[in-house]
Amino acid sequence: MTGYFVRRFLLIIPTFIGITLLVFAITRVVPGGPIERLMTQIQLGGETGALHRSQGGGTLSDEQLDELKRYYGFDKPMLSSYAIWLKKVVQFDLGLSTRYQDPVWQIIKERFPISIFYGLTTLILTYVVCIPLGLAKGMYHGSALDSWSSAVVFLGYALPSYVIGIALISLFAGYWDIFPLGGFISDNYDDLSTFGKAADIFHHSVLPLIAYLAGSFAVTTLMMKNSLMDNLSSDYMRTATAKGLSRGESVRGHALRNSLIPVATSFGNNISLLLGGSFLIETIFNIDGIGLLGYEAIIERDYPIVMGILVISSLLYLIGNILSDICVALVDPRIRFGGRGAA
Amino acid sequence: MSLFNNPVARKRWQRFRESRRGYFSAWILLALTLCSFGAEMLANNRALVVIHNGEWHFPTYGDVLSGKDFGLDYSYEVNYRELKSQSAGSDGSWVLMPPIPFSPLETDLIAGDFPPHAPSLDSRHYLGTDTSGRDVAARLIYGFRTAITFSLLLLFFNYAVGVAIGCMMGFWGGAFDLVFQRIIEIWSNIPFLYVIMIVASVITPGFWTLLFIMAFFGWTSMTWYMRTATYKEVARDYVMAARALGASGPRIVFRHILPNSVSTLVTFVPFSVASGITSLTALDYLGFGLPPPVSSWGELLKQGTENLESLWLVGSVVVAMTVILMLVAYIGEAIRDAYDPRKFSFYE
Amino acid sequence: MSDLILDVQNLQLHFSQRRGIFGRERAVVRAVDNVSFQLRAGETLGLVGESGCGKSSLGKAILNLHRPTNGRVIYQGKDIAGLTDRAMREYRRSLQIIFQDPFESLNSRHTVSAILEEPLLIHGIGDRDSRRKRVDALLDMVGLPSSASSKYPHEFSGGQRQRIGIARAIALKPTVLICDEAVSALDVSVQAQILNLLLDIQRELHLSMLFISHDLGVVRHMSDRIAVMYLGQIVEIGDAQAIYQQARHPYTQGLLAAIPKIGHTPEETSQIGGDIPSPMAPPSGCRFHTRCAYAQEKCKAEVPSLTAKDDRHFTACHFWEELIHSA
Amino acid sequence: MSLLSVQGLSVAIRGDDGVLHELVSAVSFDIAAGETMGLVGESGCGKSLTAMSILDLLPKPQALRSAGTLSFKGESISSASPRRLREIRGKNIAVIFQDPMTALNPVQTVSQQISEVLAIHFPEQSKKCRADRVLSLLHEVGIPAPQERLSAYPHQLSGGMRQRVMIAMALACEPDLLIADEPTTALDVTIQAQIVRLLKGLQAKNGMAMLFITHDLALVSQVSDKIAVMYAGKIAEYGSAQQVFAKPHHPYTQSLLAALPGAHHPPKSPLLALEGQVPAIQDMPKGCRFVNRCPHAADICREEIPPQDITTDATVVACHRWKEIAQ
Amino acid sequence: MRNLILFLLGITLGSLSLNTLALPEKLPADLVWQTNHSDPVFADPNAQRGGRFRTFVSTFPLTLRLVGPDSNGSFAGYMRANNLSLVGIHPNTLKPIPELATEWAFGTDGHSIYFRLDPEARWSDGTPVTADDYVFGLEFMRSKFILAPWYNNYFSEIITDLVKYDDHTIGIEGATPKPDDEMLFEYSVSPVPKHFHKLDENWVRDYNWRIEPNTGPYIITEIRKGKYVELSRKQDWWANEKRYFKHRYNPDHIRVKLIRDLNIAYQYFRKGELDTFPLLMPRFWHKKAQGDIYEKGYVGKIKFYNDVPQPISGLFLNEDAPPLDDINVRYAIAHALNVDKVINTVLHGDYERLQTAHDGYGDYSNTSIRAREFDLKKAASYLEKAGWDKRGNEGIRVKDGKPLSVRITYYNSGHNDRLVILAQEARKAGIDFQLQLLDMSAAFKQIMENKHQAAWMGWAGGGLSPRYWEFYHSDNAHKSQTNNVTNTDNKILDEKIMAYRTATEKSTRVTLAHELEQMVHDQGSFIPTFKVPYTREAFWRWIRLPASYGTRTSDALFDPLGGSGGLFWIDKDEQQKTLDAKQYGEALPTIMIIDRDWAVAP
Repeated sequence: MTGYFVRRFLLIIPTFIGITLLVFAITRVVPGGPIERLMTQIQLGGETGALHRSQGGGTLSDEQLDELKRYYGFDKPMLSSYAIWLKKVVQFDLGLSTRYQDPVWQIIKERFPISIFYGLTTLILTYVVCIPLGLAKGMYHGSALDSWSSAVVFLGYALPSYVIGIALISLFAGYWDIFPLGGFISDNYDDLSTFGKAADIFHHSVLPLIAYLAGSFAVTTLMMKNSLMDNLSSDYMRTATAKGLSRGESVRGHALRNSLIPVATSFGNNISLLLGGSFLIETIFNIDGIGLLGYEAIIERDYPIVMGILVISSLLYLIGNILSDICVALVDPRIRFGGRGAA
Repeated sequence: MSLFNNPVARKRWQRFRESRRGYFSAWILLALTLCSFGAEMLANNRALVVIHNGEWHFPTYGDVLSGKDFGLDYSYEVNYRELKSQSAGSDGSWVLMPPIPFSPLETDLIAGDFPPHAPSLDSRHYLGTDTSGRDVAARLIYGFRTAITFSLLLLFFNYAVGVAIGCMMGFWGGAFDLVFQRIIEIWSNIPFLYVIMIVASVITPGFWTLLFIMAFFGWTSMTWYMRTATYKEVARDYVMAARALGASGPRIVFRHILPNSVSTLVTFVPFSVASGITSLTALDYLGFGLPPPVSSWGELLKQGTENLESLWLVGSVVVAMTVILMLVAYIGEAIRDAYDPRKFSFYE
Repeated sequence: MSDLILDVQNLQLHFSQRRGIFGRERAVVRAVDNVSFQLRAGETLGLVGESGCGKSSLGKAILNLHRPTNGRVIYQGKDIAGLTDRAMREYRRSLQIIFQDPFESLNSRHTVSAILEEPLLIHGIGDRDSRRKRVDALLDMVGLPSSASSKYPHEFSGGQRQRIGIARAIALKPTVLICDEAVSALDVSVQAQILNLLLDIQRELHLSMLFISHDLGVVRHMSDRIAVMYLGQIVEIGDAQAIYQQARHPYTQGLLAAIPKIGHTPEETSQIGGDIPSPMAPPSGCRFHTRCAYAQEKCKAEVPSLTAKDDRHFTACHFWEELIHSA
Repeated sequence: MSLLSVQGLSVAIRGDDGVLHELVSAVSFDIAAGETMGLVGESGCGKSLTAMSILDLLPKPQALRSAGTLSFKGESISSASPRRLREIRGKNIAVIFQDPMTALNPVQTVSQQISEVLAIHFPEQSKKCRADRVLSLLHEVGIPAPQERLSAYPHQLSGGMRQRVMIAMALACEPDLLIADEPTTALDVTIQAQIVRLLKGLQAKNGMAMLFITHDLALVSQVSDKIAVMYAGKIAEYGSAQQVFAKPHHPYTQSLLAALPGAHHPPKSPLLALEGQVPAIQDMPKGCRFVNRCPHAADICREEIPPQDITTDATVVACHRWKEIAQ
Repeated sequence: MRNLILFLLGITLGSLSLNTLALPEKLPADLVWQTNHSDPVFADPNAQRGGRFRTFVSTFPLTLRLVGPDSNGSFAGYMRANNLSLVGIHPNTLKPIPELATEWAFGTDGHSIYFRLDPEARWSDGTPVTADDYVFGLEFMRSKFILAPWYNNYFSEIITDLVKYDDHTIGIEGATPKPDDEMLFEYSVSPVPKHFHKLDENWVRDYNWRIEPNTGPYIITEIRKGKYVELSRKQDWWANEKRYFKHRYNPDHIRVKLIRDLNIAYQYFRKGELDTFPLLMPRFWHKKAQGDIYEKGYVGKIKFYNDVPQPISGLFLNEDAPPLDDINVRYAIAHALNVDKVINTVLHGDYERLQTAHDGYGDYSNTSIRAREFDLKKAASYLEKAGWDKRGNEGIRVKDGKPLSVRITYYNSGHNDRLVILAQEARKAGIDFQLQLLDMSAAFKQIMENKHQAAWMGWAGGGLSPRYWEFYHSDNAHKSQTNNVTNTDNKILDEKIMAYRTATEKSTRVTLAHELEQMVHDQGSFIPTFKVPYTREAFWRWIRLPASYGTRTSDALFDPLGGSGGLFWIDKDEQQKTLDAKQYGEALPTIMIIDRDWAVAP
């Protein structure tokens, strides 16, 4: 089993290089890098006039442009720049943001707590809600509970989360003033008691969490339900009944764990959502998370950050896949001990 | 064709029809799609029929008729609504407008009010207008046509490439399989929206370019599926039997493996359609989608969220999206049931 | 020896297998290990053994559906390993196979006529009309009405489906028919129908048959000669009569004893204990020694070869002669 | 007094069209304490449904017991409360199934699964006590090195071992009746012999009764005191095993025996095959269900359901013409 | 939303020869020192100090540096305005007023100025501001380490020399003679605290988040990255009692909160978590800014007309891209552009038609020119003249089988509705507008490389007089990376531009500017569209404005900083009153102000 994981980890390397190289290449072909951004900032006007001390459009000499290109690392051919970048990454150096001038890693790290908070809470809530709901739906297939929850879950699935987010904030924060308009904590957070802090975070996170969760319920709930239904009609459930177990006991004791196997398979993939975050939701709720950082980095052509986030997200994704396998192995002894027993 | 006219397929169709919710949803969606393809007759500023001085005109799909053709004093396209109101009293002239007498691109600005105009029966903007004074209902219909066409074409490309490559991987295996496995792994790990955003921020994607970009990154999931399915089919006895008869590789693939594995792809169709629609809408919402003035739901959604006080904007597009996506979800559920009848049974 | 159709020499078929998602360490399954036998014109060779003994793999290796790892298959004097694609197609035309599962082996998306026409199409036999006639003739031969041709396999019962499988196999007028557990999935009453049909066809077409089954009763009924396989190897081969009446190998003896017979109580003496070892790690020496009541030290160390007193009854056991005498 | 008495049992299954079909129709039999009753028939004849309906182990919304009374030790279990039924299950009547791979929970260890039965029915027992009992049960069913197998998962065991675990689980509470539903069908013939011997041995030791379901005529003849031959959901013939096999009265039983290849048929001779097939559930004949395949069918057979006649040798035969056929 | 406030930019001088004369070594004795202590005060003496002013930005600053990469974000205005200049401009009279310099004098050569520095001026850390800080300022601006090539250019090519005569006297030399007011405006160097900076290759990085000592009224006291920046009033600010600074910069604290979405920001404002909100956009003014809080008078609305240079916004036609090389087509497009319809519909009649490229430059603006009006007949006749006399199937004109199609590149998705209407109307003239929305960087790159046909854009306005060379001189045509995006290449125009550039007399320049504006109009490659000659805002009742509300050059009324800003104050009593009233739902008198004092008559 260790050998297998070592191999899996080694396989991450070519995939990782492939992904990063491809995106790196794309960022290189894309016109409009940080230099163009500098120029637009200086020259483009807005709607209204003002008495500025400005001199308007200047042009830069070729040497000056070259200087800027060198500063931003655009002076070398694509592959050698990629090699330099990769070498730095291997040394845990993701470079400097072309906007913030700060190390990319530090910028990303600063956003970790919020992203992880939402990612983790979403993840936990998804499982905490979906597994029991899926169980109930599976056991009482065709009941009113089943059809109504299906409708609700589908509705959440159908509506894009940002639409839900906007609706929520307009109603509950703007119109009724029940929840704050966004942000992660209040400005006076530091003055609050521990309980107050927790309540504050909770207060701020209710709406974004609903927006995050609405879409993710459907998949997991239905997966759980279908998986349970498969297991309910299985032979070993008949065995359990033949032993004298009641229906509830046999579901709890036997079907549940077997039904969790496909859900466990999806767990690893969800790990990468931990830091994913939706920049749309983050924009709406003013959450300073990784999703938003990535989005802004693209718009603002901050390629070191684009690449930095890609590094982290693709690693998480790849590791998530392995984690999935581990999870499955934990719940399914057939896989855990697959290599040993005699057939 | 044997793909559809065989007992297995008939049985599935039977089961599909039995889940009423999905079956009706399918009919409704089909009807909506067909209607949207004839959208010019539902929502248009061109009249369906004009009788002018005894001459009949059917301007819907024809050439532009200028004002001069109807004795008016301008040479640009005649305004049929005005023509209708002018000819109301006179005899010999008659104009029949579509139910929604506005083109999706046409800005109809009502004097004394600024767009977005609220829904009103008098102005015949049944769902109001958007911030440029374009009819929301018309844009919804045309936007739906764009979205559904887009996602169906996307589906076609994704499936075509996915099936071809997946099938080759499964059938040939070996190095080809290994190489493509890596490629797919890389492809599917690339944050797809990310790349679209990078690319789309540079070129304004038209319908086809956007389709191409999306298909470029979208084929992988089908490939994975087809590969597994082909592997499974290759090992089955009937393929073995065909090989024992001396059947060639292509014959096995096209006569045996494809018909048996492709049919299950149908179960993925609704979800692909839904994801096509939602991703196009999201891209449009973000401004990385189709260029204006193309009617799109995403653009309408954007307007709606920016003008929440004009509730008809966000309301109509959200309701439309919900309805369509729910229909698709129900169809998906029904197809799933038809292909993989999960008999609900338990022991007690 | 002009009537020698098929000569299988030291055939080996090994699969490298990965077990489970963690079992990436490759395990070699020695499905067929050094098997040699001959098949003559019109003769039926029965191949018996328990599951996993490699009897089906052997059949598929002969057809080159699995490429043999080692050894040779010589068909009418030609080694099939060296055949061109074209010649391989001709070869496959002469050898046909009937599979165990009549549900699995027919493409459920093709009509019966399409299934029966396919071999003719592949080999470019006849025009549209003659093919259609041939299909009707085949259906008639296997006892199905010609109205069956427009139906799908789904609409038939297991026995009827197996008839379709047989019709397909004989469509090309092969010389050798491999029946891979052809009746194992059928109920007794239907099994009898199919066995009768196979016998009829063999007689009519003068076919050689390799009859693979785990059911000793059926094999006995069908075969002229019988080979008994255990863990990828033939442990005993000889005339059917001889094998049934005087089995020499302890495994064959145990196998025969284990078959329930109406009116008999199970024989206690020849009971084989224990489980079949994994073909991935077959026991050393004689592969049966782990379960053999008469095993000795030599059996663990040395691989017994097939030996015979005469030219007809071979046994792969170090002590078969002693065992017969002591019995 | 009989241990289990089944009177007029019918089981209905909901088809794809939602209509209930009576797959098992008016089946009656008795099992006395310590006795083995064999239920034999071809696949789909309803023998498993019959067995499963005894403990109401039918898949719930699809299958249901539509008629009949069941009494166990004089107590009606067809009208027992669910609670009472759960007490009987596993404790008084235990079941072993055809495929031990799927019948065992793949994610629980052997000891967990066996001790669960004990925990259900003897909640007062200590853990230690249960663990000891599990170990001795494994020993009893002949699992080598039982201590090591306690923590094994089903997939780590061979088919024979899994079935032994199944048996250990069934025997845990020393039931009065064991229902064995095709317990050896998934097993090789040598292993089948081992399991059959084990069951017989255990039965002799514990004095329990057994309902043994199989499609293998020979096997059932070896294990049973009494047998019932089922055809298309009805019992065709029911009597002592010896009598039924020695002198079958029902034409179906007769043709089954005749269709069996084996020593009593010369090799390669045509078998006496029953033509046709079992009628589909939706077009069951009005009268005798065997009528379309019966060589002795007469008009009355098509019109009237045959009565259950008792022959001189105390066999129950459901045939209008058994007397004529006997002559 | 806050406009991007632009500061010094460089220009290359092209063919202009540099004056090689240096500043004299000793301060010339014959200088005529000037100052200004007599213009009217524009702050309100009733202003109260104190309170926290809460406002927002949509992007968090990427740096606190004043120069170098990314120092131009939406927060940069706060940073810049917090540093005084040598000389300010009186927001109403537009005359120079002292800031860091108390007096100034002009050299006889016509391109040098001398400044006497205010000895009271202090950096925020208490260090006096001396001539050395100016010398360093020039060195700093010329340094490669600051990675600001435009500044490098400007401070080497435009500002040619800076001499320290004593601790509080400096002289600055510019490249070319200019009118006095423009010299004061353009030949200005800001001091840079020498004691704070260490210039080396890591400067950009090292100083990214360091709070540089400044000379203005506020200093940053708290930064919560991604949340807010808080500025606090220096209680003993050295300029507190100066004539033009008194009673200004009243809030003790300014909290600039990051709110990325404008609609969400408005929700914050509605809840009273922001004090003011810009309502420039018609949909905010007319549709959003309605309801209880306005009717009950808790929140006031003000529309304040100002008089400032307008951004050059409109449609730039690339003369190098056919069919736009034909002047008739350009004229036709101008006549087919129904700008008025856009103004009267989607813009709610709020915006005004921009008549020339240089509206709002006072005397320099040529007010006699009217932009070409929407006139289909004229458009048709021009098009027929150009040979586009047939109409195709879709009603689009065709010539040689090609439709008359013009691709319009733009980057602001908020302008979709405007362009859609323009395209719709232009179809009537038989012109097909293909709208190409690109993201800002990509659009800019396309335009800079002259790959566009027509560009829908706005250039930042600014300065005291119009600029023509960058936009219309042939030196900049047919080249990438220039502002001549229309690729105007007209010899007569070239000559006139050079004459304008070298003229020093204001009257000459004004005359030339008027002529140039006419020629630009005749060239027809720039179609002016909109201008917004006012600012509009909403504010909670407790925010008080002076009686005049703002100044002639107020581009925002609630700008807490800057030359014309910092006039408002927070009224504590009013705040309590308003909040109480709000709690009990009592109505207060509504506030709806429309001030046209500075409106330029159309």
